[in-house]
Amino acid sequence: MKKIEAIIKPFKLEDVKDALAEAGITGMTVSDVKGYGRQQGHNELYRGAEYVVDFIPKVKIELIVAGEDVDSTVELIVDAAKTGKIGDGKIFVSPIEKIIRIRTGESDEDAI
Amino acid sequence: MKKIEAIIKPFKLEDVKDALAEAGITGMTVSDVKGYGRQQGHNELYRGAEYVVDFIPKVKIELIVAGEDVDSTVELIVDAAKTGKIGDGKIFVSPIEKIIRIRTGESDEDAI
Amino acid sequence: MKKIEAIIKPFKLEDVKDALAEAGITGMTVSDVKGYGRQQGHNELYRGAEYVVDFIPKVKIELIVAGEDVDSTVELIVDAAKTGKIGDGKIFVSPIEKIIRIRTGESDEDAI
Amino acid sequence: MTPEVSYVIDTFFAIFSFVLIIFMVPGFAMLEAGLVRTKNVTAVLMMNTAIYAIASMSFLLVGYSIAFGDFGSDHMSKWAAFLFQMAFVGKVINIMSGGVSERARIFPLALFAIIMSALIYPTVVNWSWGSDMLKDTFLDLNMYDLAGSTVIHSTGGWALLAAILIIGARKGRYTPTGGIRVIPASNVPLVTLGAFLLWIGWFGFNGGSVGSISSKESADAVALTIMNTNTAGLAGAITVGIMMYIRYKKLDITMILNGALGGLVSITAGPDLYNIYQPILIGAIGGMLVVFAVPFFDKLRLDDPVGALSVHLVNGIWGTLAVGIFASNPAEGITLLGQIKGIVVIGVFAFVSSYIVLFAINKIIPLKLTTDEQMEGLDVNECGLEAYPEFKRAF
Amino acid sequence: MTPEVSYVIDTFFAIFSFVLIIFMVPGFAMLEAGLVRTKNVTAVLMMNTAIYAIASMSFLLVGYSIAFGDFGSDHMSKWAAFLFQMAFVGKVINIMSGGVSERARIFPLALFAIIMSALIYPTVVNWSWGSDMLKDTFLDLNMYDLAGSTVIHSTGGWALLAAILIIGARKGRYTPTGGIRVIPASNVPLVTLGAFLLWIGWFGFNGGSVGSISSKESADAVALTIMNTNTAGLAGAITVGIMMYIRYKKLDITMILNGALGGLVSITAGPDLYNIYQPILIGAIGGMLVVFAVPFFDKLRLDDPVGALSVHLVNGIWGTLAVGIFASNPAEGITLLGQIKGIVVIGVFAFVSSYIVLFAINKIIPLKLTTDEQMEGLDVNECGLEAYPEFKRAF
Amino acid sequence: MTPEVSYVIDTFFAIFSFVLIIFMVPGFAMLEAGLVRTKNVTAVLMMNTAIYAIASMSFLLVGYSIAFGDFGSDHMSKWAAFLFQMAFVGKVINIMSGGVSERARIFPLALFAIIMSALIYPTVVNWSWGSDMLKDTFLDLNMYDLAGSTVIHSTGGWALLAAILIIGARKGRYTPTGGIRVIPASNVPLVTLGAFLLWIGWFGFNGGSVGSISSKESADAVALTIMNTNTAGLAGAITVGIMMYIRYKKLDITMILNGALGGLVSITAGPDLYNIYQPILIGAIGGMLVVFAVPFFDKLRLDDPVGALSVHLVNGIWGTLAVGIFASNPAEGITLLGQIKGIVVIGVFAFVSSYIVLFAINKIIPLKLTTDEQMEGLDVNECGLEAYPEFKRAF
Ligand SMILES: Nc1ncnc2c1ncn2[C@@H]1O[C@H](COP(=O)(O)OP(=O)(O)O)[C@@H](O)[C@H]1O
Ligand SMILES: Nc1ncnc2c1ncn2[C@@H]1O[C@H](COP(=O)(O)OP(=O)(O)O)[C@@H](O)[C@H]1O
Ligand SMILES: Nc1ncnc2c1ncn2[C@@H]1O[C@H](COP(=O)(O)OP(=O)(O)O)[C@@H](O)[C@H]1O
Repeated sequence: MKKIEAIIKPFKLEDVKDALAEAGITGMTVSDVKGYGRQQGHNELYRGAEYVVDFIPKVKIELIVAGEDVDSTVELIVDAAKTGKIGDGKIFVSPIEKIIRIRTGESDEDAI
Repeated sequence: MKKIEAIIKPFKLEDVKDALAEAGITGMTVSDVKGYGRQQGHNELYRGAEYVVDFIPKVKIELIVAGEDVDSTVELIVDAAKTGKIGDGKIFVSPIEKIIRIRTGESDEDAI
Repeated sequence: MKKIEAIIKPFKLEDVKDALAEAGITGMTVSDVKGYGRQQGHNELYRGAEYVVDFIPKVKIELIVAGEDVDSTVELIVDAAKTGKIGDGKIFVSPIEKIIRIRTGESDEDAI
Repeated sequence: MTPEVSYVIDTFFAIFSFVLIIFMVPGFAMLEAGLVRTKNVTAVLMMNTAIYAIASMSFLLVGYSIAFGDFGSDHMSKWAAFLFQMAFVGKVINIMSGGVSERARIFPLALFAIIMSALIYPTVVNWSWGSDMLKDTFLDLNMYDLAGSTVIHSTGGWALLAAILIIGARKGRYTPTGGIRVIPASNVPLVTLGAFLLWIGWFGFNGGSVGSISSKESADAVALTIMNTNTAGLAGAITVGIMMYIRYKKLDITMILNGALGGLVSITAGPDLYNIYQPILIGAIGGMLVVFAVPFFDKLRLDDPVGALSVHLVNGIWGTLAVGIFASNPAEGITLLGQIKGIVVIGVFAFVSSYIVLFAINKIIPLKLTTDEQMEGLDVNECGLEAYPEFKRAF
Repeated sequence: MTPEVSYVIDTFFAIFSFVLIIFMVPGFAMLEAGLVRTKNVTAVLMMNTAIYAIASMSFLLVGYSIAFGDFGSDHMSKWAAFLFQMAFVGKVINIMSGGVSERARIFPLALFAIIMSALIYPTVVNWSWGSDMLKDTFLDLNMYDLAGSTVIHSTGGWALLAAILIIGARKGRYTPTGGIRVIPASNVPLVTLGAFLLWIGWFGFNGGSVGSISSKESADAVALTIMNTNTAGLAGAITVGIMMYIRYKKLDITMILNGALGGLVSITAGPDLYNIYQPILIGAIGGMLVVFAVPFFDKLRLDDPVGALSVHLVNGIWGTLAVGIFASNPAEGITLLGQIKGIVVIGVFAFVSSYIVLFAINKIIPLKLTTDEQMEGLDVNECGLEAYPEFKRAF
Repeated sequence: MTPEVSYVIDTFFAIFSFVLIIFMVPGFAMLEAGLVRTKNVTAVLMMNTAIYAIASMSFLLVGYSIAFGDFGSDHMSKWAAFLFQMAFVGKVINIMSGGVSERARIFPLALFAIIMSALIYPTVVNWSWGSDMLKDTFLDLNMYDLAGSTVIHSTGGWALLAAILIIGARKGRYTPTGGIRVIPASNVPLVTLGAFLLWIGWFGFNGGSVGSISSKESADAVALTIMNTNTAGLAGAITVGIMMYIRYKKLDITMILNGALGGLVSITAGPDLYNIYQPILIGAIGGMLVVFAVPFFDKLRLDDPVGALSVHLVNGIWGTLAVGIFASNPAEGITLLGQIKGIVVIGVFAFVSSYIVLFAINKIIPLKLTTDEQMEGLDVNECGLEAYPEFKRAF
């Protein structure tokens, strides 16, 4: 079992969710984060002083999938989240050793 | 050392925290996330148009524990967080290779 | 490739970011979390009733680096984030198996 | 002054006072929206809007005639006289609805609002200020209550007490082990804005209740009334502030603003009767009463998220008594006994009639939301939309 | 009453009315700031501020003379007469700017505001209330429109229609497959506060439009006007509330408040002409029209984030017609036909002239922000600062 | 007009003006609550509430007698005269407290508020508008200052300057390397709401300062005063808007609103003396001064989160000079020299006396919060409760 973490542009969340749902993946956890990378932040102006806001709002999707689904899922996300412009984000894959569904106590593959 | 991530219902946070504290676990990091799963979101109504809010507010607890404490801790969380109704959430366990306490520089088991 | 997660005091974010940027690390993802640990929360007062707010605002920095950069990066963060007072936070290192840059499809070390 | 000039000026002044009172509509709405949790804010705003709409309309169609007989007035435009009286109605119900926030359904409360504004409140007004159907009975009241410490504030407070007894507390407010869970205000700027809009509205409320400004004497009475009203509010705020600071070294603004409102309620029965220093004492006691009453009602497990019992019921009673204590004037029929009689008769009537009506409504349409609905929040369940959908909630 | 007393009282009353109308400036600002997404809030506030500043200044320098000839007035201070008229101007433009929120650039809209307040609106006023340059032409209007159902609300509504046709919808509002994406209000307390400030302002708007309070008759007319204004608002709110509850069992407060505003617009043409019950019907129809018009304009892909077309254009027309239907009085020149003629003549002029001006401006400085700018939000792009920078946005 | 009619109308008008000024209480509160960081919002609201309560009470008990001798007035109710004067007091202190937001303790500031409202400000009023204890001394002032460009705004500004010198800047505002860290406003809708409530309050402030409306001439003077007041605000806003747009192509609304307020302060000394075009120039210069003064004070390391020095001190001086420049009238004793003398005498007195009092208070109870307390926020440390506890803070 693997955890896929995708940092994407906020307005792409809907597209990614739809793409995943279509592929039968119905579970995911989403949080809002701020990113710092090559994409430049914007300037703000306050009472005559300009300053840079470096951190750019991003959305992080966390998704646990069975080992064999990793590649296809990653591909799906890449396709749905890509705009081709800087700041599109990254996907990280890491190992998960155990999963439990709180409601039923089921574990591992059954709990995804 | 392992990381336990638990996605739970927000109003269960207090219970889970108390259960863990009672068991002597005093460190954890909490964030608010939104979940998408089997639990249905609710309908909202705006100016005569109804629409579905799919994402449901959840709370994520992150907890680093020594390897031997994983099972007991997971059990504690399951017990405290369970309502038996859909949407109770999941627990994921993953490996952690290194821990450092910033204040003291202590590392690994000492730093938990 | 490793993921470094650092839980730090919010007002140290700027310092840590600057230290990392100086060292040539230009990518990171930041989120706001709440921590529970040895540091005591503060009392609040409402309509004549006092109560404790246990959870303390913290910032989480997530940072993927190549394996060989882990130690130096961790050190950088520790230096920049330390105040020496309780509640300075923790750093966790965990393995990452795969990275993809959404914009280009590049993967692993190239995608950091 | 010619009658026409007087007619014009009094009409204008009644309109001015009416407008000030209407600022209390957003005043109450902001105060309560700020005091409840974010998940219940839209519902509170909706209830406030519904009250203004329903109560005013019911008063127009039915209530005014019950209270005063026909539309009519000699010394000002009858429409201005109506507007001024109409502005009061919603307040009575606001007091009640605020105190049952975060767990009561809007629809049955709206039904109660109709009956309150069409029947119960007009009856109280009829006895106290209106055509007086009790005249020549042993219940005939000669309580002095210029702007409604009893007629408005206690009446609303009694209705609230009935409602809390029937509806019960918010889920999770009192723990099974006897503890009290603190549920803090979600938006303090709104609370402050609301409190000051109420305060400003009070100038119209009390000032306008003098009934005329068109002679030297009545102009003085109006100005003195507004001055004393303000002074009592100041004294209430200061007293609570000092008490908080001594006790906790912290200044809880929500309590201090409640203290100001308590002071304002307590002066409302007789602001025109006092000299310019008595309101300091009356308002200070009003503030103190709030500080003691808030935890007292919590001890009784009477869950009142906005402190309306403490502000309106307790101080409504205190304010009416204060007239008997500080401004007793048997020659003009103002006695402590007369004040007490007024408090009791109206209290019994307001409480009993509200209780019966709410009890009946509750049988047909339950007033209280289920635990799950309360957990999810009233906004989504009652209104279908959240108050701050784009703002991340800190669990 | 001596002329001096009358002069003083009418001056005072005009100032009072002016001040109430100015409460509509924060009223519109809060209403619109609450209805748009957090990323566009500062821009909306900026636009509202700009409108008040620019429109009032243009009217002072140019517009007032076009509308009324010279500064002057016999029965009250000419400066008070000016202030009261000036207070109206911004409203016309507010109606327009609100409806193109979240995608229109501030600078070119401000240019339009200058022309609207210096030329277009003053011309409309000249024809309807002012020195009447159309007199003795076949276009001469004898529409009765006390406080501007047509002159203010429809005029603003027609300008908005022109603007929406030229600017188009917000990015993402209508999906390629024909769906409509719901974009909910970001701050419901602000919406509510704004709506009630507008409501209160309306008392000055309509009450002050009677033009004098300094006789028994005019005092009655003013009081009746304010009473009827209020009643129509109540009826609009109640009607929409009932419709929502029957249809969805949910009370969408943004729609209900729009219903109240619809009722207020619909009464504005003749609040002094009706008895105290007719406004209930007129306002109720006004509310209903809002409920049907909102989805109707969406079906036409006319994207109007605040519902201004439904509230102001539709009800401006309905309110003007209502005078012809309920208060036709040929002896005094009030006829349904005269009302229709007024609606059409002013409608054609307001729409065509606005369209031409906006079209020209759009050629020079594009009115619409790019997709990327809309995505990022107007605040950062137009104002350089966010409305709530410390509040975490829930994506 | 009979004296009684005049008495009644002037009483009514003073009450009307008083009420408008009281809208400045929530006005200042919302403006400042919007400008500071979320962690300091409750403290700012608390300070504003405390000021209103304390300053008004002190003025009632002590200050009014110092300023004017006895309670008393011939041409209107003495209580109305008192209310109107009382409404001013809080403003002076508001100006000061706003500028030291986010690092000053409430309790010692409240002590200062007592002395300011009981002694310092009443003395200034005594010299300028009141019973004039300086008469026949070489300090006797004959400055013309209708509504307090100097008496209110500069006085408050000088007190603020003293306070900033003693208290110092917010932690982290100026970096050791000489940089300036921008700390943006946390809630722009509140800033806007507050600014417009202030603007509206100004109509009562300046209009009411004419002192009477009960003759043709005074009615004209009142209306002209309000018109000119408004015009100067418009000009201030427009000027700053144009400057911002030319310089940055961005419209910083907080600066533009400060420009409007600067315009309003600058007209306050003589709105009744100008023709209807002069206020455009005076207000425009007022706005410009704000744009230059804000970075200027930052260069001097005088940390003023709300821009009060720029708005009130700088423009208070400018407005008082403007009377000497544009409306000099030696026959009536209005000269540029007289204006300058007033500015200097009152400036020296206000600054020195404030400095001494604040210095003494600071020795007993430190005015400044520790770095840790500032980091954590004043709300938790001073009031015990957060302003927006359920809203997630974006670090
Ligand atoms: N090394 C990293 N570790 C964690 N997050 C990163 C890292 N590099 C980039 N990110 C995240 O990815 C986002 C996009 O990266 P950026 O360099 O701006 O553009 P691109 O994805 O097009 O290369 C960043 O905003 C940040 O959230
Ligand atoms: N595959 C997954 N990856 C990540 N998070 C998941 C996954 N499946 C579920 N979740 C999280 O768990 C929550 C609960 O899941 P849900 O399917 O609604 O109910 P249940 O836990 O009862 O099966 C979701 O809201 C989501 O946050
Ligand atoms: N076992 C743990 N798992 C996850 N997060 C932890 C753990 N222990 C501490 N933390 C995080 O680190 C923060 C600081 O820890 P704390 O015990 O307060 O002080 P210190 O870091 O000085 O030991 C906590 O607020 C929490 O967010």
